[in-house]
Amino acid sequence: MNISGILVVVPPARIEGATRALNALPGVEVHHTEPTTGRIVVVQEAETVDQEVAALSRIKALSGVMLAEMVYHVFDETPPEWDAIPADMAAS
Amino acid sequence: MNHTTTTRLWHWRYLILRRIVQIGVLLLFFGTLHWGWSVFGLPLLSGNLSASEVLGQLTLADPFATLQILLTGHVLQSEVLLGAALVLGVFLVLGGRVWCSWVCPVNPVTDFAGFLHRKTWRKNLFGIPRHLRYAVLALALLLSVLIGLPAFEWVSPIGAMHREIIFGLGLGWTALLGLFLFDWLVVKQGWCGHLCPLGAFYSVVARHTAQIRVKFDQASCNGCGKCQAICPEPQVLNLKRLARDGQVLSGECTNCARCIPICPEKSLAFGWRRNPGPGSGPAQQQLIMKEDSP
Amino acid sequence: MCRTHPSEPSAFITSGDSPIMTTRRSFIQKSIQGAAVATSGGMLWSYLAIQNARAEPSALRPPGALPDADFNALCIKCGRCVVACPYNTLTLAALADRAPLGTPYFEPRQIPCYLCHDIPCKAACPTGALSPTLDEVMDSRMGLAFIDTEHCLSWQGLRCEICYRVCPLRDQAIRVETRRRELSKHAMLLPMVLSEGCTGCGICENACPTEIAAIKVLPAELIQGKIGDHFRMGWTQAGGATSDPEPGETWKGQLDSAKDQGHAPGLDYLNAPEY
Amino acid sequence: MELSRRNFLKSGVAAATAMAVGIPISRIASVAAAETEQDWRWDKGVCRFCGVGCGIMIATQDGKIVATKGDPDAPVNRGLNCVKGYFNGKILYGKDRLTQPLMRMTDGRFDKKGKFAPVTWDQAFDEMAIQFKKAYEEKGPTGIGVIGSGQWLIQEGYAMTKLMKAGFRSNNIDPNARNCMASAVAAFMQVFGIDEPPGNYDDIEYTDTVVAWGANMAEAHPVLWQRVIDRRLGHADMKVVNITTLRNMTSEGSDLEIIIKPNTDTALLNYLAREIIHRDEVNQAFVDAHCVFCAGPTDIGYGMRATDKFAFEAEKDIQAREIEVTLTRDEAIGLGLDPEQVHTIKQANAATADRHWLVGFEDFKTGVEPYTLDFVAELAKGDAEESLDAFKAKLVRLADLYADPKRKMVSFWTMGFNQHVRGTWVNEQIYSVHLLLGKIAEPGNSPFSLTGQPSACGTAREVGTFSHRLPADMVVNIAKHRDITEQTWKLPPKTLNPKPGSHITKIMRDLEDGSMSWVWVQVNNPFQHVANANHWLKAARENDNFIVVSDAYPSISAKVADLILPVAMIFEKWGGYGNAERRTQLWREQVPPPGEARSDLWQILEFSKRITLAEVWKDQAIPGLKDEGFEEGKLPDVMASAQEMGYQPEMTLYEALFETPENKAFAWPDPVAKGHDNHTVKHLGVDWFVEKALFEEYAAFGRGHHHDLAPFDVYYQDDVRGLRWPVVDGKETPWRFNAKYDPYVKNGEIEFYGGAMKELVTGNLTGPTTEEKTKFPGKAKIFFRPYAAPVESPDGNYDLWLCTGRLLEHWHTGTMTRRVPELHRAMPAAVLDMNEKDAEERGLKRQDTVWIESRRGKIKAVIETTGRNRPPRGYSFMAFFDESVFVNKLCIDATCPISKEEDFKKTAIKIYKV
Repeated sequence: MNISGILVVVPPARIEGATRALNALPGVEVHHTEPTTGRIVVVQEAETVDQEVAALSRIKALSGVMLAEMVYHVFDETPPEWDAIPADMAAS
Repeated sequence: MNHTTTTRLWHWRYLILRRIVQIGVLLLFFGTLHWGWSVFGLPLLSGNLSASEVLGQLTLADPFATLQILLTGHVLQSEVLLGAALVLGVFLVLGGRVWCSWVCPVNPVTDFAGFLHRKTWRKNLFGIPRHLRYAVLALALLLSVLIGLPAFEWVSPIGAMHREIIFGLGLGWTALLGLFLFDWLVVKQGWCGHLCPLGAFYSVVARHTAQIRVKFDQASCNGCGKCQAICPEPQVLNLKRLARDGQVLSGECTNCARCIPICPEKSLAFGWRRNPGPGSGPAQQQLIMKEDSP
Repeated sequence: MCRTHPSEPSAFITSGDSPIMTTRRSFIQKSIQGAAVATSGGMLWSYLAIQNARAEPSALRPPGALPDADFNALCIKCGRCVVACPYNTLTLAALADRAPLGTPYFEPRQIPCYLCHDIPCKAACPTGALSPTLDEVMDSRMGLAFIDTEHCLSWQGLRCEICYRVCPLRDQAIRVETRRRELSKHAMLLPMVLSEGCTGCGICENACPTEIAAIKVLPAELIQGKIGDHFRMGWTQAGGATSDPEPGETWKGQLDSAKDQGHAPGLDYLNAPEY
Repeated sequence: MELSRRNFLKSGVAAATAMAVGIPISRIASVAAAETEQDWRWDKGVCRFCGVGCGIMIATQDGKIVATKGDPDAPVNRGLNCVKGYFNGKILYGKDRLTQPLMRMTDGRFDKKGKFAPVTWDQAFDEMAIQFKKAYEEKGPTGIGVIGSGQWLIQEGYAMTKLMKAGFRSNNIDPNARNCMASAVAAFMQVFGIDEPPGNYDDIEYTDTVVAWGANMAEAHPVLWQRVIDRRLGHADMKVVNITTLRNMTSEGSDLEIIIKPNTDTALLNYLAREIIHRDEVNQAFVDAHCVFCAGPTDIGYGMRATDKFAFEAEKDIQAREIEVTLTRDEAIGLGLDPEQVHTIKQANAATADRHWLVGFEDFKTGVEPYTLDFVAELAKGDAEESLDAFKAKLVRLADLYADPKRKMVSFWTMGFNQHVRGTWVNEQIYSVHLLLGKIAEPGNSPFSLTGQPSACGTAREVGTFSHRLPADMVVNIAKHRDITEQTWKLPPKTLNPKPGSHITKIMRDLEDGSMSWVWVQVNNPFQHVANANHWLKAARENDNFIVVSDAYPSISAKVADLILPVAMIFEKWGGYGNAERRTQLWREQVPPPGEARSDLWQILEFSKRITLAEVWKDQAIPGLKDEGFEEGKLPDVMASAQEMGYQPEMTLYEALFETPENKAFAWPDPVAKGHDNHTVKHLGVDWFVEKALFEEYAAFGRGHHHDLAPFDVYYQDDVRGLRWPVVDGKETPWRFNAKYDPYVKNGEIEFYGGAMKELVTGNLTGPTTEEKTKFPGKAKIFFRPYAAPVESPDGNYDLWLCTGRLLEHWHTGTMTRRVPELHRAMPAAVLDMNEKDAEERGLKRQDTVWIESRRGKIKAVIETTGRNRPPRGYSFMAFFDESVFVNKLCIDATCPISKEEDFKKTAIKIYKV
């Protein structure tokens, strides 16, 4: 499991829409927004590195996104044990 | 002089009475606000000297302030106009500047400053004409029209002082201290006798109507000048005119009655106004205007 | 002036005929000097009065107070409104207070206006500075609340909205808008002021739990904006397009004067030699 | 711990990212701020207030709390708080904090009529013991009582339960939670055979529909309400319904607001059940596999005293209804009786109200048949200004939502259901609706009782601090449960008293009639919150009794006490809470208590040192005790068997119950403390970790029995933000009864495995017809319960409804939140919210001060017609936090006869100008 931290920059006026759009992407979580500068900190989960790169391109392709850069990255090896919990709950 | 207490009290009777009236008026306002004084459940006297309400029924208002407001071009409610007229009427009859020496809360302060001046200083830093107050009065009215604010009410140390006393202390005492120092160290009776447009207003409006006046008995007068020395408006005690009119006719006399007990010959006393003969009016007016300038 | 010493009877004034205006020249001189003194004195006086009147535009007046210019002219500073207020909300301004000397005002963070239905302050006003035509206290406009969204707890996502719940005109003066927080599965409940309904009573400012109130009340003109008359929001006002006003006065005036002088706007620039 | 670990990892990634580009976020901010706040110590804790159980972080410096924040990693609140929670740190520092024991004294000696004066702890405990022994010798175990709390820490509630039940052999211990969610408890037990909700808060994110029944969630569960609103904003099909007796803040966020008359919720739920049946939407497979049908007696009274000996003159007419009731027309229709006839019913089953028996589905159908739309709409419409047609349309809409098989349903309820003279019934009815539809025990389908207090579930219910309960859902009147408990506690057989004790209202009544004369109150303010307090205040002050109140601030209860013991507050001691979704959260002692204040636990243990086994484990008279194996009215002397077990008569209860070898094995200091102090241990002068030992001892009851807790230390791990019990093999249980999530489900996908009351006789709606008992393990019960009118309704004299409750700014009786100046300023006084037209009719305007009078007394208060609650005509509401208004003393002390929970929602009052 790859977890990456991505900095996304959008025009400040569009930050709300962008946040919504980002949250709608699978495996993507917005952790912080800075309404004055339009900077958004996003955490993304992906199974493989390829998926991770593809996901980053998807973010870049979102309307209004001026910049999307991977800033931080970890590889989490622990397999998920709690299959009983629905996947979307884990994001709670 | 007899030094028994009674005679001393008798000597100061008018001063004591004036202070009682001055403090009493303030006390009525203060008591109504802070201690809930009332009669039959009706607040005794609420407001202050600018406008007030007696027993929750009768509105009283300062006629000069009312006049200024009217000159700003604003229509006033009839209630306040009636109140102002009532106050004006009373002072027209009693003698306009009775307000100054018997009611105005600034008076004790300037009196005290005058007393200190007499005892310690005696010198004015510069002279200003006594009729400057008429110019100030005219200016107050003119400015009310021009700037759309009741001009004197917005700077009046009198208003500041009684508001301060009634509603609690703020920085208003600084204005009063200024007046006090001015009167004591700069110009004797500088405020009340030279500048105050409210006093000037009462002088002008009541000069022909005041019914209580100081009467003069020329026969007993020995010309010692003590009355003039004590008088805050000494020009009103012009001996020549006193002799002619037999009374103080000038509107500038405040009926403070300081001259009465001090006269060794008892030549001065309160009495009803007797109108002087025809022809004397214009002359007298002219005299007042020319009076006693440096 | 009292130039004499009382112990000198000889100095007793015996004549009122002291000749001041001895010559014509001196008379003119005196008149000009007098006029100068009156003018400068008058200007200083006006300056002080007007300065005082404008010094604290942030002061909140009692319910029904007329617009500033009229209120300042009519208020006789008698303090009867102050006496009439059952909650001790109103104070008469002393020197250096937040309002012009002697006029009534209130600071809602201390004590707000509780909007008495019989408006006793207004009833006590003798001069009409507090409008006698104000019948319904909820129609008064003492000021307008505004929210410092950077320091409002609700705008940070906390559940507060105290201002909303204490508002006597809830949903007319303050409403709550819900928005997703995005950072978690919690919505934000955001208080917003509705200027149309806000009386400016300041109960919200008084109740705000932050260290310094994040909702404050000020006179509306200090904080309220205005959209130009030339534009109508088509989606909010039916038939807005047809109610557009005449072209602005400035524009019209310019046209007229240009015709008069045979001079079209812009000619100065167009005919200027420099490029 | 994978879930939490992953989240933690993600937060770390976010933080690192933010740090790399210079954005301050919560975690980064704390690192950056550490420069200036380097001496601050941050640690996790739990909000002191409601049952939502928000996580908070607490910063301390030099023994003071300097800051708090919502815990960004807490799944409940994700860093958010309500405005009460925002002020958690300030509640400790009120100016009038009690810091030394105070006793009523005259001339240096205790005197009931004396004035409070400071005493030492020894003086306090000595007098307390003298008075205890006096009452105990004279009246036995039933002559003493303890009023506890749903705000007790788990260990405190446990220690007091053990001291009372095992030590004093008295069951007169009851928490204020009795008046909070006892009706929910009774219904959980009767329906599922096990306490607490099957679902959890995450249901909000999975459901399509939230129906709030008598729950002003927007104010009483503020942060949870944010999740409801968020779901509504993000899920187009989401519908929120507010079923209420007045327009409140929850209406603001609702799609449908249904204003009903008090008590007609019982009729409304029967209408829903009838609709489900008539629309053929019963989930037959589910019902057949997992449910049985039940009915019970209807002549159960109203939980009032059967005598009017102590009633005020004005109370007597209502009091008489405890004996005999003439049914209203609507009640007759609801029972399927002829409404034209007069039905006068003796309340024969008042003492056996919880009796029930099996019936058939056809009986159930017959029972709900009279609840037609026409009947229920006419009966239930609460707003006179609403048209009947509009109201009917709303009811149909509600039925549409419930009956739609594709729609997931969450029903939330709080005090509107629980504080109800038929509270248990109405709780059971909502389960009936969910069970008929099979909408239960899976994500998004959940009937969920929202608790009011931070540890109503964790302490009051799980620990079993009620007058009839033992830990882990066991009860005193079942021999097997007593055996298990006696074995766990290493007690001689028959030490435990099999007769349920006095519930909180009964403790008050016992004080009044003199049958109880020693009461200890902890962590609550009963004299302000209970109904009809004029009786109890007088009893406390004028009868010969001794009342001890442990409190942090001078409350009304402290004022009526004889001895006040100053207590350490939440963050001044080690402890734990369990919130409404079964989440246990523990915290460390953050700061020392002020002055001589000490934890409630220390007080319990210190007092137990003053009583010896010989004084308690001897013959005891228990009036009315009748149980197999017991002599009538008597508890046996167990000292002989105790001595065989190694106990000595002169041993103190402290030694016998608390300082056991097992407990002493938990050494203090413990690495889990990470440098935090423990004043309880310090002042006891021991070297064992009291809180950990008691927690583990208590946890042993639940482990393996549906109530498993994780080991003590696990809750203190950095990556744990509370765990939802049962925690089995290191895993939480998010949904109970569902094999996918619940390891206790052994048979099939759904199993209602709770074991209580799963063997019943069979009958019809009027009563049992057989004597033979049928077992139905693993099944839940669908009850038929008829509509019942309130015990007291407005009439010509008392012409207005009064409902009392809570609001967002203040917590319960305000002893803590009113000490926070900001909260006090925000809501300084309780006002009576009423309808503007009702006010006008009485010649009143908003802000007028009025007398509010009920049959039980009168109070003075200000009315408000434009307040946060907008009652319909004839209805009024007031919050009970305000001691200076003291509204609950007007309320009737009628209770649900099954749950014994008081009904604060339906009192008749009149108001008039002062």
